[in-house]
Amino acid sequence: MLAESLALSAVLFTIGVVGVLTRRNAIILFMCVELMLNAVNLSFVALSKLYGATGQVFVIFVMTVAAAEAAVGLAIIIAIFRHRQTVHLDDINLLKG
Amino acid sequence: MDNTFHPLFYGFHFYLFGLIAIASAILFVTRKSPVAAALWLINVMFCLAVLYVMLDAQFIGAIQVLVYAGAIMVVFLFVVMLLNLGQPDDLADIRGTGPRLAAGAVGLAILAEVMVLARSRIQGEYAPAAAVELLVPAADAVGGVIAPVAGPLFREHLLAFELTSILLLAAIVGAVVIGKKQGPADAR
Amino acid sequence: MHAFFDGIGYNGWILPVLLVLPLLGALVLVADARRFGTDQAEAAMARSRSIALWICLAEALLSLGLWWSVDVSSAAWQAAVTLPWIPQWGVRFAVGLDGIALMLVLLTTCLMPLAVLGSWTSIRERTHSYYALLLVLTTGMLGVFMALDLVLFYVMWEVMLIPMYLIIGIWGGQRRLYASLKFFLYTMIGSLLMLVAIIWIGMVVRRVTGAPDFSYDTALQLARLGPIPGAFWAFLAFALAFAVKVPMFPFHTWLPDAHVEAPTAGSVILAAIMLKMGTFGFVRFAVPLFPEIAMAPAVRSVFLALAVIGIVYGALVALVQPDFKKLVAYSSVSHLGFVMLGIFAMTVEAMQGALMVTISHGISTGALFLLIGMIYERRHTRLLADYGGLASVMPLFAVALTIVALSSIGVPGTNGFVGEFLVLIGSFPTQPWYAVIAATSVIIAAAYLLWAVQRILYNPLTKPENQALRGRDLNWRELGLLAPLLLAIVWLGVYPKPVLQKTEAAASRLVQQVESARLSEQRAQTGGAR
Amino acid sequence: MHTDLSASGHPLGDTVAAFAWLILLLPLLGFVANGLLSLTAAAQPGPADPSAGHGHGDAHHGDAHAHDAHDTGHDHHPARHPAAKWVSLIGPGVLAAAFGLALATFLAMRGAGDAMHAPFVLTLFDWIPTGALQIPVALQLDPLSMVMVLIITGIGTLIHLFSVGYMQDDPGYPRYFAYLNLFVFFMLLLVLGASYPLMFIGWEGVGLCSYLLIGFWFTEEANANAGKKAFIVNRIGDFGFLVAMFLLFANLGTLSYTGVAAGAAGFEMGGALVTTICLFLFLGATGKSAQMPLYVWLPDAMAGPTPVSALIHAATMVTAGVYMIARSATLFSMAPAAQLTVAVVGALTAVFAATIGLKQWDIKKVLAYSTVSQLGYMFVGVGVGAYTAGVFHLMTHAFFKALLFLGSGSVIYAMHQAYHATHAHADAQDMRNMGGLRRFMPITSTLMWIATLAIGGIPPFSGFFSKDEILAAVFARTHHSTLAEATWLGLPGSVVLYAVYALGLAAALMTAVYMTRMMLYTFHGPNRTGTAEQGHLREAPWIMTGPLVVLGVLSAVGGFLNLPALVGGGMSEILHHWLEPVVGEGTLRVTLGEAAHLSHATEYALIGTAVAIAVGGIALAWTRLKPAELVPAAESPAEQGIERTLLNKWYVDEAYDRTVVQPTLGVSRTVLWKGLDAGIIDGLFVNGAGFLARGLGWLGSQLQTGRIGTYAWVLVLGAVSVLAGFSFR
Repeated sequence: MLAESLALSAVLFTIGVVGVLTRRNAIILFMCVELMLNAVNLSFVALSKLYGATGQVFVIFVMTVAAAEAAVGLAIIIAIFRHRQTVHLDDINLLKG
Repeated sequence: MDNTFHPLFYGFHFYLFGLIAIASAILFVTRKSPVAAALWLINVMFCLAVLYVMLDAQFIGAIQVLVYAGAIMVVFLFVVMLLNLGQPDDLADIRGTGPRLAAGAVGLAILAEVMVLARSRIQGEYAPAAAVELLVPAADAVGGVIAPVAGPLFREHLLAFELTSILLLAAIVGAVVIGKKQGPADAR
Repeated sequence: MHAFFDGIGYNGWILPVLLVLPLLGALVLVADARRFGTDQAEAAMARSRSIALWICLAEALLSLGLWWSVDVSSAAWQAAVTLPWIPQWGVRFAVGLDGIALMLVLLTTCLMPLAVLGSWTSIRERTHSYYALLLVLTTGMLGVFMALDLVLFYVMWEVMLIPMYLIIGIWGGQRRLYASLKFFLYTMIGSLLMLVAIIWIGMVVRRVTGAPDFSYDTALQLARLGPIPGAFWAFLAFALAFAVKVPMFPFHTWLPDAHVEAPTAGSVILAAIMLKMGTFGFVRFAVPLFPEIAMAPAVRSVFLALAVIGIVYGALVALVQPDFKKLVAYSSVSHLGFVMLGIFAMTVEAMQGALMVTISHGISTGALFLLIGMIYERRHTRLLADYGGLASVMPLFAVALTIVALSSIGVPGTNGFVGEFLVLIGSFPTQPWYAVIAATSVIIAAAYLLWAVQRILYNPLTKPENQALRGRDLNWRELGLLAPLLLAIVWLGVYPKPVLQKTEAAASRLVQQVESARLSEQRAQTGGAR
Repeated sequence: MHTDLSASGHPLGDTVAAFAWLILLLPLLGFVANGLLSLTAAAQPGPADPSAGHGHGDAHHGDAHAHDAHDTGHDHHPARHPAAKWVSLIGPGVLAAAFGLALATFLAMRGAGDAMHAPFVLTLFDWIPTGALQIPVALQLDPLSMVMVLIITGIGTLIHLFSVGYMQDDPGYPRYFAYLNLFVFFMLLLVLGASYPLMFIGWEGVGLCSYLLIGFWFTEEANANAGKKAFIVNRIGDFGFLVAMFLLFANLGTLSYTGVAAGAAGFEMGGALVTTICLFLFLGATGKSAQMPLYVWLPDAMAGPTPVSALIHAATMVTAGVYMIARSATLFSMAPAAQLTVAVVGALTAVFAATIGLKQWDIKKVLAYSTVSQLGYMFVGVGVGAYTAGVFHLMTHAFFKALLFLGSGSVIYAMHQAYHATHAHADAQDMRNMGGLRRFMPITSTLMWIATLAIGGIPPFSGFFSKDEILAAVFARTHHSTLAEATWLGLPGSVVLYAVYALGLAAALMTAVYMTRMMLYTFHGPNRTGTAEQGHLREAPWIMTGPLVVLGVLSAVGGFLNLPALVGGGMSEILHHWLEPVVGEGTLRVTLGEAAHLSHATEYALIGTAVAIAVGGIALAWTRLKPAELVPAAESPAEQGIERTLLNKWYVDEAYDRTVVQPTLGVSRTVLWKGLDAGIIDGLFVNGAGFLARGLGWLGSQLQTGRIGTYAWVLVLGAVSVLAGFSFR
């Protein structure tokens, strides 16, 4: 099942990428990133059958980081929304110096 | 557990949930409403949890449901509700045809590359003999399903574990600070 | 004398003390600024400058002992001190002297009090920071001359760069930001390449001996093994870093700007000491570490040609400068060209001449900048056209300027002549054409300096601002600070033997080393051709 | 002073000659003393903080600053310098003492007799000892340097005394004597030094003093320019001297006279190397001794005080080139082509300068061009290997030219005093303003006539003998000498020498003419100074006329020091025998090992020609020039045609300015500085690099849209390409 898992992981990851590229809503963008993280997690888990449980440990770390990222990212989105009344990326170019 | 193992049954469910995951993912990226998108994503995660379990990572499967589907996605939904973004936007959320086609092409390219890489690296290094071993469950009876994960996590990776906890703490503090409503004096 | 210095273990502690003392002085200045505040500018100025002066005087007095305690004929490093620093990387805090470094260290320590005195009344703002930077700069410069470890050398090289950047950038003139940035970037590009080369040497040493080692002696032994692939690029990196600092044509354009914008002491230190780091770098590192490459006909002729172009070009451009400081800056390009000619001519006489020019340029150009600073303080202009007839109202100034200008022209009997003469006569046997072309600059040098002197001191005294200088001749402080320089000008011109003796052994050792490497390389090549 | 009597084996070592360094030290001490007097009295250190407030010193200084200029005729004389008395004592005093010591040394040397075939070298201390180069500070006493020392200190003393009268009212009086003493020190070092580098110290040192003294009244821009010009033109010559020293050191490994003389024999006779060395040495000599093409500084140098012109620009410094060639006799005699060059350049200069001298109105300018011309004569002498004749003419010239200059100084002084008394502003040096001064200044007039007859070549005055000896030597060399056998620019040497002889005669004719013209216009005919001023014209004080008298005697009888064998009998050729140890070898080599020989008939014919030409020149001038027709300078019409060209010195200065000075300045300014330095290196490369970095930064900043969408695209595309790189490997 390893090959199938990895293939599935790749497909999900690609869908996530396409989502990131096509969507403009910041929140959905975040969710696409989460999807990509999940795809990677899947390949970790699949490969952990081959290499031992370290892959699963990594999945835990990835989840933690994802949680942190979601918390901070959503906070930022809320802050921006308060300021600009929008979460559309095309309207947000704060990063431009 | 050899006797309870039915390859056909196993394979069927593996493919089933895999296909559901893909379908849900596609639906997720194409929904205009953030709420619908979030719900489809949760569906993907449940499917993945099933697959984790089928790959003998029961613990991961459990926290996938608890942490990802249960906690993180709820936060997303919560924010969507909070900002009152439930309905599809007047402004088309999805980009025009050009970017969409381009994104599709890029996606296909990535897919192809990942496939090529996976094929050349992983299958190249492991002979079919090793693939048979794949089907042997990793968890042994004594340690249960958690011990193989907990062992390395709290031994070799203890420092990293503690660091992630600090990272979480920092993220919480950061989220609070950023999300705090600014007083009129602080407002730019 | 020897017994006394041995008795107090002088050689064992003097170099680290010389390095640390100015840093302590800088800390004292910082503490003083905290303790008393700097709100009252006059009081702060008085306090800070006297602290700096005492530190510099102590430094100079302490260092004078080196004149007797250092045995210049010995092939071993003198007053050497080695302390572990970063043992894993083979980096040591290693300092020591030979005859050449000795003279440069003494030049530095003896000029610093004069630099402080030269800033006495001209620096009025943020004096604590200014003098603290000056002291840090001292450490950096001394460190460069003393370092026997490549990494330490690099660190000191950078330590010296930053205070000077700040001194120009904060206390400079109108276009100080442009000038300081130009100075910084120019030097930085060179020195980063040098860092790469230093690391490369360390890696090669590790490949040969198994352990990384950045000590100078090891690198020198490496050089004896013959050329290594890649050494050409390392030489080029070193040479570029030093050529910028010298500065050799065409890397010289930072110098006029830096000189014009720097405050007096900055110009003095820049001209008198910092430029010498470049030539010292060639003598200590670029040439002896890569003798076959530096002396390869193609490389050598490029450097000789650049040196000679610099000599003539600097002189010609100096001829038409309307700004006195710029004129002196271009004359420095010309003088330093002599040093480079002397180094690459690679005879004992020329090498000795190069060192002599190094020292005497430090003295006479330092004095010139001090003199410019003195009239600038009175008239607030450096344009030659604004002066005229000053000899009738400021006779003491006139005497000093005339003597210093003559020394810079290289009139026999002053220090300037001895060096230039040695360089030319020493390089003539091996490089006759370069020497002859370089010798034409004696004509141009006379022209630009005498013309400048004429426009300042002579001609009718018509401008009311200049007439108002009556009764404002040099004061006792200024006379006191010029006196040692003027004495040195005459002393080195009439009796340079003590200095020449100090550097003779080191110079001839260097020439021998390089020549033997060059000859063996030549033999190898002709043998290979057969 | 640390004296290492390394030559103690020499018989002079036990005599007063061991203290020869005192001859040098005395003027140096004089310089120090006078310099300190000058500074202590004139200078007051300024306020402690120079940038604060203005000075307060105006009260002390009074009007002392108001234009020191002597010749411009200002209405008030500044007060005499407070230290003037001391200066009057020290300045000439040290020179007189040095002269006394020199005389004693001279006597000791005469006593040493044949031992003087080897020079007495007195090593004082090491100067530049490094590597193969060992230059000690050593003095060389031999007949040649002794002659020079006697001339320098002797005539120097006389001129110092004259200066006391001439300069003591000048506010810069101590400074003047400081410079003058320093000059004498360097001049003595030049002739006493035992090696070329030491000669070079003196060489440059005298140039420096000349610079300082020409620009003595520095508030006039013209004076300061003249000083600067002198120094720079001299430096061109010094360049040649330096290169010659490099060549000597590179080939012989030594620079001492004894070493070079020993090594010179090893050179190939007439070879390229020795010729090159000699030509470079001669380039040095043309600078210092004002020969073509570097003579232009000397006429301008007349901007200095007149005693300076007498001492430096007539009697001593400008003859250094002649001394140098005589000193290098062994070298030059190996290089006939170089010798012919020297002779030709000397002859051309003699004629060229004489033509200009014909038409000058400034009395000092006439003398200046006369000096250039006479120096040309000396070079003809040393050029053809008649070193004794050259040095002899150097000596007699020192006598009569010093006399002429001091006499002109006396005249100028009188004129100046007269104009000063009547507050007039006319040129005190223009001969058109003089005339008939014989009546007011009989002593000066008589003495200057003696000098004129001497320079004109009328027997038995000194100039006749020396000039005749040079011309006779040129004539003698046309046969049976290395010079005659050599070729010069494709011409046979004998042809060249005949041409040189002819030029020499032409110059002699013109010399007689312009000198007579000068005397006529100055001392004869009606007075044109002005009726009011006539009452104030009078002879200068004795401190000035006294030295004139001494010089007059020397000019009259100086020729007896080297009478030709033809007339001298037992007293003949004293100088020739005296200089024999130094230059004898060189002369013999030129004359192919035999003493130069002319038949008595030829010699009489030569003498007759020379005298006829001199008398003819004087007669020509006396009859054709009409001093009575002259009008004062202010009323004179401008010259036309050739006269104007001569007055403007053939426009050589202008030509140099256009072809050398302005192009150098222009190229330096527009091409090198503004073009290469500020334009290409700084503009294109340095600032260009800055601009490039800024441009790249701007391009980069354009990528930074601030839109996450764009970044995501860039990121993904980057990932795609990296992965592509991995997968297609």
